[in-house]
Amino acid sequence: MSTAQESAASPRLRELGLDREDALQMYRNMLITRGVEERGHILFRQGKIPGSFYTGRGNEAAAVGAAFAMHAEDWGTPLHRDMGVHITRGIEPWRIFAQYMGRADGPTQGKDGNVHLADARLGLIAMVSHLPAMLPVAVGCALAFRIRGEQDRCAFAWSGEGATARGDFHEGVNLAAVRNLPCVFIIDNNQWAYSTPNDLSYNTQRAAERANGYGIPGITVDGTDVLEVFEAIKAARERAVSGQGPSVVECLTLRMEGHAVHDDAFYVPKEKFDEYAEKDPVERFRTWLMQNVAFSEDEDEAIRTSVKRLLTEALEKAEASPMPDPATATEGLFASPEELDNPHH
Amino acid sequence: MSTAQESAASPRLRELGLDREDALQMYRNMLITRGVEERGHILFRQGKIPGSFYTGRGNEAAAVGAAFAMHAEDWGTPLHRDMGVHITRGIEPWRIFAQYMGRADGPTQGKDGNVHLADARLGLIAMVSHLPAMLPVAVGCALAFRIRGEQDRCAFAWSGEGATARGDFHEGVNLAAVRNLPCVFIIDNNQWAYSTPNDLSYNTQRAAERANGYGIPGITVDGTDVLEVFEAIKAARERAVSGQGPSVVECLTLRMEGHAVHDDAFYVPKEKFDEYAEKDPVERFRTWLMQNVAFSEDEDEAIRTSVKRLLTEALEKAEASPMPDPATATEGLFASPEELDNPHH
Amino acid sequence: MAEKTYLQAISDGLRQEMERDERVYLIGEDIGVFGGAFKVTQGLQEQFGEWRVIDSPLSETAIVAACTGSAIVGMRPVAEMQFADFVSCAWDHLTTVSAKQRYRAGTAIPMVVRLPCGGGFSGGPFHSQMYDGYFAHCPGLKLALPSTPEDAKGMIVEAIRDPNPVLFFEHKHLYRRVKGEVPDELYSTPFGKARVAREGTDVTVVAWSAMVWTALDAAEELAKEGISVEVIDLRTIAPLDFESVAASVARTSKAVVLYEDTRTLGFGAEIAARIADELFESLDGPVKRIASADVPIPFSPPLEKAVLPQVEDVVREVRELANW
Amino acid sequence: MAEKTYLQAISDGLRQEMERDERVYLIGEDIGVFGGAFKVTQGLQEQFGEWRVIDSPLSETAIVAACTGSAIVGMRPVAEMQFADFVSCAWDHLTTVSAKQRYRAGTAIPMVVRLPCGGGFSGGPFHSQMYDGYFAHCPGLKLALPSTPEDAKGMIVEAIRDPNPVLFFEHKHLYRRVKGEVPDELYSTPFGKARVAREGTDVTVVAWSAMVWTALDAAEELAKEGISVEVIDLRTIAPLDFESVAASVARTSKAVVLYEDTRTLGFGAEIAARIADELFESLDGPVKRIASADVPIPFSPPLEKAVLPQVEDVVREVRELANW
Ligand SMILES: Cc1ncc(C[n+]2csc(CCOP(=O)(O)OP(=O)(O)O)c2C)c(N)n1
Ligand SMILES: Cc1ncc(C[n+]2csc(CCOP(=O)(O)OP(=O)(O)O)c2C)c(N)n1
Ligand SMILES: [Mg+2]
Ligand SMILES: [Mg+2]
Repeated sequence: MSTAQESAASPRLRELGLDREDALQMYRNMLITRGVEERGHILFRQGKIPGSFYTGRGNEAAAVGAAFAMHAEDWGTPLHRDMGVHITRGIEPWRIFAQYMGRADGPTQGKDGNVHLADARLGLIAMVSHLPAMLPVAVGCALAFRIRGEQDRCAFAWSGEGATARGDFHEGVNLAAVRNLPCVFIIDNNQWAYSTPNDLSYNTQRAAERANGYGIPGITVDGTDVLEVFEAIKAARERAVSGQGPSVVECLTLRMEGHAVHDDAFYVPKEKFDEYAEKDPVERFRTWLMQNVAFSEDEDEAIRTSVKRLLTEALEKAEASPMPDPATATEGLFASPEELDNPHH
Repeated sequence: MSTAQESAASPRLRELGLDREDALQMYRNMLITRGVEERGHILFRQGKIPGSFYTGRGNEAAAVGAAFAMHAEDWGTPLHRDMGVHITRGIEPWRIFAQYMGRADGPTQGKDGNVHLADARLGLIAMVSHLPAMLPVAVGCALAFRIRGEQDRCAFAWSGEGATARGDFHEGVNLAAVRNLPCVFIIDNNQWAYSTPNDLSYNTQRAAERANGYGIPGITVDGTDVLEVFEAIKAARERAVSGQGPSVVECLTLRMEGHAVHDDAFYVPKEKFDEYAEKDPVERFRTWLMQNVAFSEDEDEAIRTSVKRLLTEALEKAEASPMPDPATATEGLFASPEELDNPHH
Repeated sequence: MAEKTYLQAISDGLRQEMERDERVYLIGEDIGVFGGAFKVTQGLQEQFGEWRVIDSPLSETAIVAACTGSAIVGMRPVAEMQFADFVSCAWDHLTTVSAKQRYRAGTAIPMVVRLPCGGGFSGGPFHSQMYDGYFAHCPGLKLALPSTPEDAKGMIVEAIRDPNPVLFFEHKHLYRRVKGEVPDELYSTPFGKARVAREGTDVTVVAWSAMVWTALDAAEELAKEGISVEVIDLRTIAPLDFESVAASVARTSKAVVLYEDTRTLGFGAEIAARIADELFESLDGPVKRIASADVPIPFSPPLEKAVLPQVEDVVREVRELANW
Repeated sequence: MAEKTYLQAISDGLRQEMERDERVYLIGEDIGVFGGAFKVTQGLQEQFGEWRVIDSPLSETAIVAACTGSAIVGMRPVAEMQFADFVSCAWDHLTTVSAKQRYRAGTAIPMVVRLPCGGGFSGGPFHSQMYDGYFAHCPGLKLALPSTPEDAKGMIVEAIRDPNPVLFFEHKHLYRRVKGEVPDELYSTPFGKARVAREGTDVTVVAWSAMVWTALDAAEELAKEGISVEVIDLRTIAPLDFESVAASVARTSKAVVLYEDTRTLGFGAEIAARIADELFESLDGPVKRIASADVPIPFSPPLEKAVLPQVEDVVREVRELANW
């Protein structure tokens, strides 16, 4: 990368504290995220994925942008549209494929499926189905940081806009607010909760206005713009770790597919899809990179090729992973004391 | 009552759609409310009340004022500080004493104690301990009114300010808001939740600001002023039944005793008590009546005497009620079909 | 009479009862426009409008509490949990308010919560639970768990008409797999009466919901070996028709309780304990239980199969007991 | 060694373990300034500060979920529910997240939820429940229910050190009524080992928590009639020391399970079912259960007494079984 390119990157990126390398990394993570889910879809159609299958198509920028603003020691609880968070934190894609297919080498060793996974070594906690049950768990992480007086550590909790209607959201955000905990609440607002439109989920103009009930800031950003997301989450993190308390950041996107594979999203107006197809997060960022940091077609091709290779190899490796031994079905219910002897414990 | 007195009543009362008789009725209900709880206290000290004992001292105006704004066909879910609601809706005090003492003639026939009671014929639903579990139940009443297209029927839900931190509050208010249901949410803000001060319960200036998260109005009134409460709740009801949706009314008071008999409220600053002793709801309204509707000492004396007699007779009647037959302990778990053949079903 | 799926039978029951009684309404997530995650309520919003088939926010407590409140003021609510597993989010309300209100305060609460339950299709730990054991422990609730289309229709209607909170467990595995003759007209099937799903003389197998089919398949196998199995389908576990269980065990002297819920304190534990007490003198062998292993239901097929009771498990256990 | 109440023993255990391990913190409603509704945590906020003894909002789910999260990042949280009954508001979190996380995702969650439980003092339907049966059905949770001050201290410490979610049931009726010698030093009492609370030869009574005392009182009565009762105190019901139960029943041939929870599917159902299966050949009489009636716990004393198991109920049932 030439210094000419470097400096071409500067104005916006420098303002964000990012360099060109970072921006390309974001782009790459978005590509991997989309690629993992696209391959997952193919695997599902091939009958290789048991149960159902969900993706976060359209949410790549929101997930990657937010995760990019996390620090290494931070913790987070991403949900089912947030594959980009796992990717950005560094999970190996082959383990995701293994998880999808219920293989022994998936992070849950076949015990759970889909994106109900996480690598705790990367500071992520595996989601449960019940929404948004993991949000107050993230608040618990923040509480631990506060009790221990850790000054530069923050917890990140994700919730869909629909799930903000649940009691768990309320109790978690309220506790964080009254205790001023270092926490960032990210609302993935993809405008539908399964088939439920926003006006049946909340009664404010913006989902972020939920924050008003807790006396904390709530802002809304364009979730298809990875840099805008990054900027907002970074600011929210700074706020949180400087002792000013939690806040809500709503990332507005559109769920570009059905709720899951069996759903054709007939209830979403076609024009909506058209509108958001124009704003495809990956395409959008690619264009931005070309216009702003002299990103070339060749560079793009190189990244895409490397991502493709990564995923192809990941798939091969995952398919080589065996199905779990039935004997393990009844193992692992309880932890043993030694398990607590790890870095974070 | 002379016509001179009548017209003396006019300005403020007429504005509220009340006449002098109504005002005296409110006053009487506040006296009965306080009297019931004071006698209860004595009964407790006499060892006649099993378990624990709670009162709503300081909340008489808030409870009576709100209940006075309810229409006959309305439904409500008052809580443990809201004895005034039961009194205003017309429960016979002797049945409350019977309940306190676990007698067979209490509304729950000894199955439950304290103010965990209600007479459904008066449009009230008996509270459970879990707070504020009854709030979304009231929303269910409002939903029924809406489904049936009943145009002038409203549901009233009460919650302490502390209990607004619970998920049930959030889910209930949110559902009412998105469906624009005829519902009024009353927050009894008595500044403590057991020993927990307001800044550990919510993070806004006023508890009523919780409403902001649901896109509905939230106002705060002086809960020691029965007319101010009445006015606010009446307006909220009108709003609700005219299809403009639910709203929150916060009644600011002070819990003038401990959380329950065993609690001396050492954690409440003495000055707070002094400040609110000055604003005692009963005294305040008595003074107001004297200054505004020519309420005389004689009239006051007459009312007080009649209330005293009512309560003395009530106590006698309650004490004459037998303890429940142990055989009834295992009865009444399930309803029979005939029970549904009553007016509201 | 026509052949219907279990799913269609429930759907028909709901529709016909809604036509008969305008107090009946449905509420749940995605049950209106979408027709429900399993399409049980498909077409009902079109027929009855958006105030009788209500798409709710993602709020299980509000959904169920709204049922309680509206039932008290005269409606006949039927809630759908998108999966039975999510009823945990309304656990407090159901056990604290709905279940106890009649006993405490004398208030009847005629409401139904529909619970698409059960495993066997890689739903994983949160889309596979039965959830019957948890609620069967709570006094004040009725639990209906039909195994056939005919019962499914009659029991959903009975559930709606019952003046108490009823949890209606619809087994997802039966929805489209089980078909049977279902009367066209509206009818209701009384609670608390078990059904002899197959007559037999050597061993009694007590089951309900999808496990009735597992028991029947096992009985078929065992018949080939000359072992005659009686299969009792409880249909409701609260109320429980223990008389029918007792009558059968008194004849066979041997009992197996088969249930899909986890072994420890699944409802089969209660039945086994009652048999052990009340039929002690009749028993010619230990009371056996076959159930899911005491772990969450895993996702991956070989693991899930190892956890859920299989036909071969029943064959093995019954054979062993028959030879006791 | 000094004589302590059950309550004091728990309080001491908490304090000493907090002194030893700074990762331990407490969270709950009114546990700090007020010292807890029962004063178990009195003085602890003064000693450890407001970030290790945290007064939470009225939010059971947030309290328990905060424990889960903080445990994952290295803390050793101990939550207090003001009454066990209110854990219903955290039911979903405990059973959905805390209990299943290790199995699903391999994440250890060392946390404790303290549950002041049980009836007998007119607490009414919402301040009297045991709540052990509901949770014993959920794989992934440990349930400790000490009956003596010595166990109460050792087991609260063990609960904190256990790398799993532990529900610690403190019987309110024992708090101030039961006194006993309690070692001054810090110690922990291992889970999963039952205790013979009284030796006997004719009938085994299996109990835990406050019912151990009811059983002992009954045994005393029965001894006068020449009936020798062995009382087993399970101490933890998950893990369950069934070996000790089996060993005793193998000797006495007769078993009664005594529990305060409601009869249907209280944990006694599981024990009775296991005895009926695994000890079938040893039994000389039916397995009997004595438990609360299947209703909410009523408020009024005569009603409450009729519902909760009384010493005379145990005497009557054991006598009948002894004469079987
Ligand atoms: C408590 C709970 N109830 C129901 C469901 C079933 N469900 C899964 S995703 C979903 C919609 C969630 O909407 P939203 O929060 O907006 O997230 P999105 O899927 O749109 O990203 C529902 C209802 C669930 N997972 N959890
Ligand atoms: C879910 C739940 N948790 C705990 C309690 C115990 N409790 C009873 S009253 C109370 C404080 C309630 O405070 P608030 O809502 O402000 O009402 P107030 O008593 O002050 O009127 C608590 C914690 C309860 N009743 N319900
Ligand atoms: Mg959404
Ligand atoms: Mg308060």
